[in-house]
Amino acid sequence: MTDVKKYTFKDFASDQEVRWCPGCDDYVILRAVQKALPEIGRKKEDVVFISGIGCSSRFPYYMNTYGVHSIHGRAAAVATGTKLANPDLSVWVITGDGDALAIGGNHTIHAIRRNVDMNVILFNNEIYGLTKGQFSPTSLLGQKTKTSPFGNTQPPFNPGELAIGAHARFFARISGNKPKELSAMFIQAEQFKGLSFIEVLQNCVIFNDGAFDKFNSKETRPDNQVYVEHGKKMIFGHDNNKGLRLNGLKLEVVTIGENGVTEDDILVHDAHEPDPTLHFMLTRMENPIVTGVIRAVEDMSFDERFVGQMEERIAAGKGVTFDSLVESGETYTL
Amino acid sequence: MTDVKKYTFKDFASDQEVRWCPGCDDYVILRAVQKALPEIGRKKEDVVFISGIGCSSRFPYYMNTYGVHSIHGRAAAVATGTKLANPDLSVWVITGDGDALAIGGNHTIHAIRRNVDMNVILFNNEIYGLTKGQFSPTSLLGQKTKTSPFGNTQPPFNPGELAIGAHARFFARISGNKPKELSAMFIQAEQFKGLSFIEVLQNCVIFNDGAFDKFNSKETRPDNQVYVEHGKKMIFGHDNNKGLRLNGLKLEVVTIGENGVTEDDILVHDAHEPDPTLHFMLTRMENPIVTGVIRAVEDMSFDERFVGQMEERIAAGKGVTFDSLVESGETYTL
Amino acid sequence: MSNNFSQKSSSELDSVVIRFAGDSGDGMQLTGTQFADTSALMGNDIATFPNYPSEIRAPQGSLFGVSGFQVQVASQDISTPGDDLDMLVAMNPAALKTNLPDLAPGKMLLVDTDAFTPKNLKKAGYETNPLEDGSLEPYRLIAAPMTSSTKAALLDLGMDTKSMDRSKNMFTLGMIYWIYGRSMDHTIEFFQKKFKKKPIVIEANTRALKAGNVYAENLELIATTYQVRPAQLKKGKYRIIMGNQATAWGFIAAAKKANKELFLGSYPITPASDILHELVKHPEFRVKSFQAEDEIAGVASTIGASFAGDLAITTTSGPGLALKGEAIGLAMITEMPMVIVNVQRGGPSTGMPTKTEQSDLMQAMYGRNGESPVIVVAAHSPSHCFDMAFEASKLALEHMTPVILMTDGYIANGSEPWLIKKLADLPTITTNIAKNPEGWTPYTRDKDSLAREWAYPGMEGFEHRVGGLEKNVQTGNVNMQPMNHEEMVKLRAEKVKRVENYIPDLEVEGAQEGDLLVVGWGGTYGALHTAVQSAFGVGKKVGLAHFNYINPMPKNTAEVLKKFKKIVVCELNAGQFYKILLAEHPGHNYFKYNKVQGLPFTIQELMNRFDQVIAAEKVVNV
Amino acid sequence: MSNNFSQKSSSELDSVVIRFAGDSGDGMQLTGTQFADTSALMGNDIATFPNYPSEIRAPQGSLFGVSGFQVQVASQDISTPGDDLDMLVAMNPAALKTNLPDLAPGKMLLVDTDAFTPKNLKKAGYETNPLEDGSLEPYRLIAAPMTSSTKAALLDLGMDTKSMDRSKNMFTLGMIYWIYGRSMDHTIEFFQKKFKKKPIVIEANTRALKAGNVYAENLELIATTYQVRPAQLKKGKYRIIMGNQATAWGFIAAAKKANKELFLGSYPITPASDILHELVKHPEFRVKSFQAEDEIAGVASTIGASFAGDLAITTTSGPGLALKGEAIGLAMITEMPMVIVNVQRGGPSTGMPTKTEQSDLMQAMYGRNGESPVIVVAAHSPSHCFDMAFEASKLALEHMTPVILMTDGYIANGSEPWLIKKLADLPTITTNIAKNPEGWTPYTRDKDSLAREWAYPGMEGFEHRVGGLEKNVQTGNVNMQPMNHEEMVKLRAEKVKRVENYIPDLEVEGAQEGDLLVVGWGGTYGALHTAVQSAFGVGKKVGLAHFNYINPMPKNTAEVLKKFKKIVVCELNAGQFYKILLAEHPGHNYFKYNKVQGLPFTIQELMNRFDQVIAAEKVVNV
Ligand SMILES: Cc1ncc(C[n+]2csc(CCOP(=O)(O)OP(=O)(O)O)c2C)c(N)n1
Ligand SMILES: Cc1ncc(C[n+]2csc(CCOP(=O)(O)OP(=O)(O)O)c2C)c(N)n1
Ligand code: SF4
Ligand code: SF4
Ligand SMILES: [Mg+2]
Ligand SMILES: [Mg+2]
Repeated sequence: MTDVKKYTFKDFASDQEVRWCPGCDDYVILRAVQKALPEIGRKKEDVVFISGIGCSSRFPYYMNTYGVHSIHGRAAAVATGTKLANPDLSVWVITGDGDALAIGGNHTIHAIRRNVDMNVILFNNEIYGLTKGQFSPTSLLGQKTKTSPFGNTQPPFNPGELAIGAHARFFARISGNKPKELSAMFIQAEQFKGLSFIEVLQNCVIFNDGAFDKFNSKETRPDNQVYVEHGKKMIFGHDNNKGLRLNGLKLEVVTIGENGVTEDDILVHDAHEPDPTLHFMLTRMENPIVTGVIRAVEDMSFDERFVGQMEERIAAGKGVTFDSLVESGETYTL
Repeated sequence: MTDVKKYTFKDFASDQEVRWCPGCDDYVILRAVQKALPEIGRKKEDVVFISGIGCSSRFPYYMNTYGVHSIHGRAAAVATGTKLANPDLSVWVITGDGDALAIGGNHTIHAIRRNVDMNVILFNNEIYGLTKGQFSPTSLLGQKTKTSPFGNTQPPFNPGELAIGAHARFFARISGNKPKELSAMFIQAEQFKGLSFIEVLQNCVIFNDGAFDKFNSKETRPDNQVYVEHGKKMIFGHDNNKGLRLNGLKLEVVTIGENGVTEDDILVHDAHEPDPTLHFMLTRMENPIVTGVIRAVEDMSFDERFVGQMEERIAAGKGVTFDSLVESGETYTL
Repeated sequence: MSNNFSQKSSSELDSVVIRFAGDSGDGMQLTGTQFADTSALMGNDIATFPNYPSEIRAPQGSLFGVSGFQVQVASQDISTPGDDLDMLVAMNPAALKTNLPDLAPGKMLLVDTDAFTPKNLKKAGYETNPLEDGSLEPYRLIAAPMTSSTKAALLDLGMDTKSMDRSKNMFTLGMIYWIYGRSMDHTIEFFQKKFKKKPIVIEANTRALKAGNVYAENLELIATTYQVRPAQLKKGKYRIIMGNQATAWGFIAAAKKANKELFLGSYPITPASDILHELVKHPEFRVKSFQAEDEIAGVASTIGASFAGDLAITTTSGPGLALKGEAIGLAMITEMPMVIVNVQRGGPSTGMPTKTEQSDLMQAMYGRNGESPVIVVAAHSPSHCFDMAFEASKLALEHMTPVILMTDGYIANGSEPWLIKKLADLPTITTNIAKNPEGWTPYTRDKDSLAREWAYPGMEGFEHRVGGLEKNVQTGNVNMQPMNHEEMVKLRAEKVKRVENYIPDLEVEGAQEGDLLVVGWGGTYGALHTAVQSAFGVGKKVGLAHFNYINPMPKNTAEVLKKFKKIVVCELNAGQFYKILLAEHPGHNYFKYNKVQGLPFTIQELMNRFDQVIAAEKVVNV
Repeated sequence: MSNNFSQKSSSELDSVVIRFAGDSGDGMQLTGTQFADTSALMGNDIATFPNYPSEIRAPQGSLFGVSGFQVQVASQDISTPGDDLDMLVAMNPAALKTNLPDLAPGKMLLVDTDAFTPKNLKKAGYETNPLEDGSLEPYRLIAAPMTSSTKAALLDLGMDTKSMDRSKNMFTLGMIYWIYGRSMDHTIEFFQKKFKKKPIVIEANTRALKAGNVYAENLELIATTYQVRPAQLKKGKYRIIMGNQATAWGFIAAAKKANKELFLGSYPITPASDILHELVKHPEFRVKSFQAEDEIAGVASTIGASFAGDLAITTTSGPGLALKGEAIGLAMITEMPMVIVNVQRGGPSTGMPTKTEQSDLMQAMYGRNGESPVIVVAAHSPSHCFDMAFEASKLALEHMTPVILMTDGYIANGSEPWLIKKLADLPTITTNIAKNPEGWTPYTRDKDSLAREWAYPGMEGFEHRVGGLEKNVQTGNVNMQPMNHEEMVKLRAEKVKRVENYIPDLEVEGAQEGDLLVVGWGGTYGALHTAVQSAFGVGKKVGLAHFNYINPMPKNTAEVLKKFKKIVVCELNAGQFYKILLAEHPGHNYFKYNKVQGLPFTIQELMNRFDQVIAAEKVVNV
């Protein structure tokens, strides 16, 4: 990682024409990734993007790195193999809410549990885009879609809660339409050792336009979204005077200067706290919704444990060869 | 459900010879289910046991009810179909830690999310029994098994945390060697509307004997396990003088009568609290481990929503027939 | 040919083939559908073929973003959307570039001149403007400024440009309606229904349609108008039906006839999703549509619903069928009645999701572990999907076994007139439901069909367990004895084999014996039928045996095969049914003809191949 | 025959077949293995066949809990554990009940009288005690109180009863060692190694063994002892190897030879788990064994590791292969080198997990959507698993394609002597790794093999993307053009087909032409070889063509087939390879012989079938 060229984002754009719908947030996220990569100090040939199937999963084709556009739902499992085979690589998983949470739900939670050192970007548009508009496991109860003409009867997952229930060490949620926030987030995720799980709230202009407007439009964002940062107070609002406070086991919104509330009452975000309870509560907040790195707790990664054990055995097995293996134990000569 | 015969547990035993290893907890759980069933007031023919593959999954063969011994990992999905097809049935899913959390992890979390009204009994022996002793997703880090001769490098799931992360409305954990507790638990689970997820700590005498001894043996249980009940204080200990207290966002063990602690300081268990935060914390306790019904929050079940919508449409579509369907919209006569 | 614009000649045609091509956003599917529907209402037979990209909204003007819709309207019975275009509609340079190779010189070409901007020309890779460089001279070019004319017509409605542009396809349609003497009434009615809540859209589209119509009438370039007389179709009430919709309705009908509720466990996948989209609309028929978390849960829930006593089905396409294989094995060994619909698409792997193919046949036959035969049937046209969905359900319920129904993207998305069926006129479905618990076991069988008696939860006295382990031939209890296993393997195979006693004989069209038997299955029927008819019509001894039943095959198969000197098996794959025939009916003089391009056969290429095979001296397989 | 107990006669045998049968807890697998190993050390050829129940520890004394281990030891080269038992060891009534049908009258029967208690007799379903009711008269019964004698021998060791009972199998073994003149040294050494940390267990087992030995010597019932002379095996260093272990080692060797690291992505399943169990032991060879959450993750991680440049493999059995189908399609279209091992078991569905079968062949060939050919090879004996694992790896890496290696429960769990191979003596494996980025694309191919050049992450200048959509034939970029698709489908098929240029010709054993060609594949080799040898030995014109390569088949296949008047395809399924042959090589006079009982062929039934086919006037398939 020493003599890495100075790249620009263009170095990471492949020669393939990008084929998303005009106005899709996917363009923003793609560009944010391409802008983040020159900052992470990895050689282009050491970076791998692995996706499943979905609109979002076309992503690897647009990156001038190594990449696999695999099959629906299996990206995390493919990526686990790539990382174990070569732990020196920077591995990125690109996936959608259907890909990662419907068909691929199991691989997602297992990758999180194992803490494979890779970055998983979940393009959550709360809909199946590529297949033209069926509800997904993050679609809202009652939502009308092509497969729920009378309203969805399946209550959704909350990706953050699910991830923390599966022992996520790093969980972040972020708007899909803020290029700079996104780039900064991707850099943080890459720098985190272990699995970084990033839920991007990605607007699908065709099948679920405005899904996040209630907290992510120009008008709603200030008062309905709090962007948390480690070590900083959880303050938000048009006038920067709202904040989150702990009241027993509940998080509540208070206004600084009202009812005797001062800035001191506002929680300071500790993304590094090993106990996930508060992070779990933050992922569950609905108004304001919480974005930013909610949890980032370093732990040994799976590949580290795996390779560590291998290195130990290699050390213990010095001098062992294939020939010594087949001659070990009981042999006899005729 | 009116004229249900008075059954005894024998009515629920099939004519098939039980084939588990002598000493396996599975026998205890089987008997506990057979003893619970006469109490639930359901006709034998309305009860269905559905399992995957594993030692535990042989269970349905031993029940004189309807049953499906399906394929590995798919029991929850099969059962979802059965319940939607006939919501009047009492549906039970029998599964193991491999079956439900390795290959079947996705169906498990989706069934929980949807809140299908059925009872899922997870036989968690922290090992693959039927295939002779490989580690499972609940095996401990470092555990030596047939596939981890140098120690398991995959940190385990905690089924309770995972279930709550997937929005479990009912989660219970219970010892596999306490027949009466088990029977009582199964009755509660059946009476709960929605998906009841019960993790049974099931000792496998052959491949993982003593896995739960540190909190579930005669000696350890009193001080290392707290059995919680809704509305009761979380008190435990040999001398019934220990209890759980909330300290900020942490649960701590205190001794009544020491350091000024009185019984009033001890938390009263509220399994019905919709906010899952405390339940989440309880599932995470390691010493004492928490058993009992940790969470039981009523919500509409998926089948209820599903059938409700269907009934609405039936009402709205009065008089609609196949013939009117095919003649609806654009037709023309030649 | 007179150039006088008010004195145009009109000529009569047997059929017309038009392809509408434009940007994904240009509404070509809708335009084509309107032309087809109007023609059907005027008594023509019709057949359609949508061909669209896998991108949702590909960037405007791009080559890969071109969406096409081909329709044939005819005064006789037709079975395909036609080989040779009479008219190509190209809404922009990209559409022209990708579709012109399919237009023969002398044929009509309709373009929107407004779309031939330098930017669009560049996106399509044109160095010079084909409207100006003479390259379109071989065609009967009708170049009209459709976008601007539409705008002019809508100017006073106060709409924004984007909204006005959306009506330009109706301007185009108006022109075509004039050229082919179609009435605008149906389409105007359609606007009125569809945009009930947006009167301005009704007005805009109606105006555009009429403006295009008038424009064409006045245009001196259009020298001739054409008429296609009504076809001599069977009298009765018709509707236009798409294959996937027909499939969905076939199941609804079957459930009613069997007195069962319908359960669908499915996961969306192109091109099968529309069956799910149709069935979710019909809870009023107690259709229980469950969108599962994946294909495995789709089929597993279907097994669960079948066990509970529903007519249970699952729908998918190739990659999804691969995932369902293990569970189909469970359904097979537990002898659970259910239907698995596989709407084939281009493979392998993700392949070409929006293109058609027939390459999942082997997978349907053998994509499971162990000896695991199931019934495999195939539908051969959009409306035949109805019949085969019904038949698949009937076979599943009457023979207590999973049935795989194969359709494909071509017939699933294609449409044709359907003589509406009444429930009362459909065959009965007789489920074999257990009645007497005395001595009953889950493996009590019908002597003839070997179907086991069905009992399900809620039925008192029939409590039983089924599962994936081998079972005792009498009791159904788990059993690992060697001879019992062999007996069960044979019994399960025999049960499927005996279905041949319950299905119709194979029919031969055209020559009943002679030089060449053309063999096909599934969605190629239209093309094979037309090609064989043509060859037979000119005196060739060519017959067609099209298989709706693949496993088991009809009982008279051997008899049919031996009546011809040569057999050519035509498939949109590399020769899968061909292999099955070689293994099941060895000893004939088989040839094969395969096309794996994501496209249906053309009549012409089939006829060429027939001649080639007839002329071949010995077996030369291509 | 003298009854004088010190003056027993000794006779020489060519081979001896013994079956050890007892409760799952009786240690029969260990006992049998010791007898086999000792015999191998004494120079015999050996072949073993464990046959155990699917329950972990079935209730003591139950019929379904009986575990068996059959071994043949011989003074010549043998290939099967034998048809006919010379001795049956029955440790309890259940073992007697289930195994006696396989023992011919006059043969030796060894039983533990202590186990014939009323309770055990009842569990086995005996109404009267067979030791007393005369029913065992036809056999040469040796009834010994093994449990109590063992206890007596260990009394002063201070062990509890349960622990003492655990040594009774060694008492039995001691007796058998005496009868067959085997040395006890090897087994005593084995105790010393295995129980290094438990001296009391060493002592107990050693005493029991010796006590049994002495008991037999003194027993007047044993009239004759037997000798089996060393076989004339090739000189060299041997070890006993089990099939699954050989498979694992074959991969380790291949990785070394290819200069690659070995990655295994797998999920446990009987009877394939032992490959995983073996490979997890060897991280010291940089073997990366990843136990995934399911079979799909197993194969998906394998694809990921292959993409990263490892020799990547995944291991499973039938139901797991079904789950892997979709992903194998991805590996196929992306032309990723990897090996999928399928250790077949009884199907369909969960079927008979601990029994052997060959019924996944069609699934291996066709269990994926679309046109998706991969290389399919099969191993034919325990030690041959080593060779074919190596060969499968070589083919995968040199031809850049997934390879499916078929073995089965019979050879996977069976064992035989293996002439140890040195790494240096194994064939080279030449990976085709990209060198020059200039103009390179992921679909740059070798002219002859059509294998694409491999480049993987970390290699500068070769950054590229692969995926499951159809791809341009030159660049590998996504492409949906009709002709490109057809070209790619043909190219992928041709690449696999051309493997025939790189594999050995089919060899024929026995008659090189004549009346009957016996055809087999996979684990039936031992039985087919022995049966054909016997038939050929008595002058019948019978040859054997055993296929290690199924797709593609060896180049000379057609030539071999046409040299015989009749062909009989023998398989442990309902006729899968038979169907493939009919389709790939039509026009021969094929017969088939199938057994689907979860058991291997016996020599005798094969020979009967050969005669029957030779005598048959016309094609009559059974
Ligand atoms: C095995 C399989 N099943 C189903 C599909 C069809 N399919 C492709 S993408 C997709 C869902 C896409 O939704 P999501 O993952 O949310 O991605 P998005 O398109 O919204 O970015 C589905 C159902 C498939 N390609 N393969
Ligand atoms: C598709 C498939 N994969 C793998 C297996 C093998 N298998 C059977 S049960 C099992 C795991 C059993 O573990 P668990 O679910 O914990 O049940 P237990 O035996 O411990 O009760 C495995 C891997 C199988 N039968 N089917
Ligand atoms: S369908 Fe939605 S998610 Fe897909 S490319 Fe279009 S806007 Fe984006
Ligand atoms: S292996 Fe373990 S879990 Fe399975 S039956 Fe035996 S003791 Fe029970
Ligand atoms: Mg999505
Ligand atoms: Mg377990």
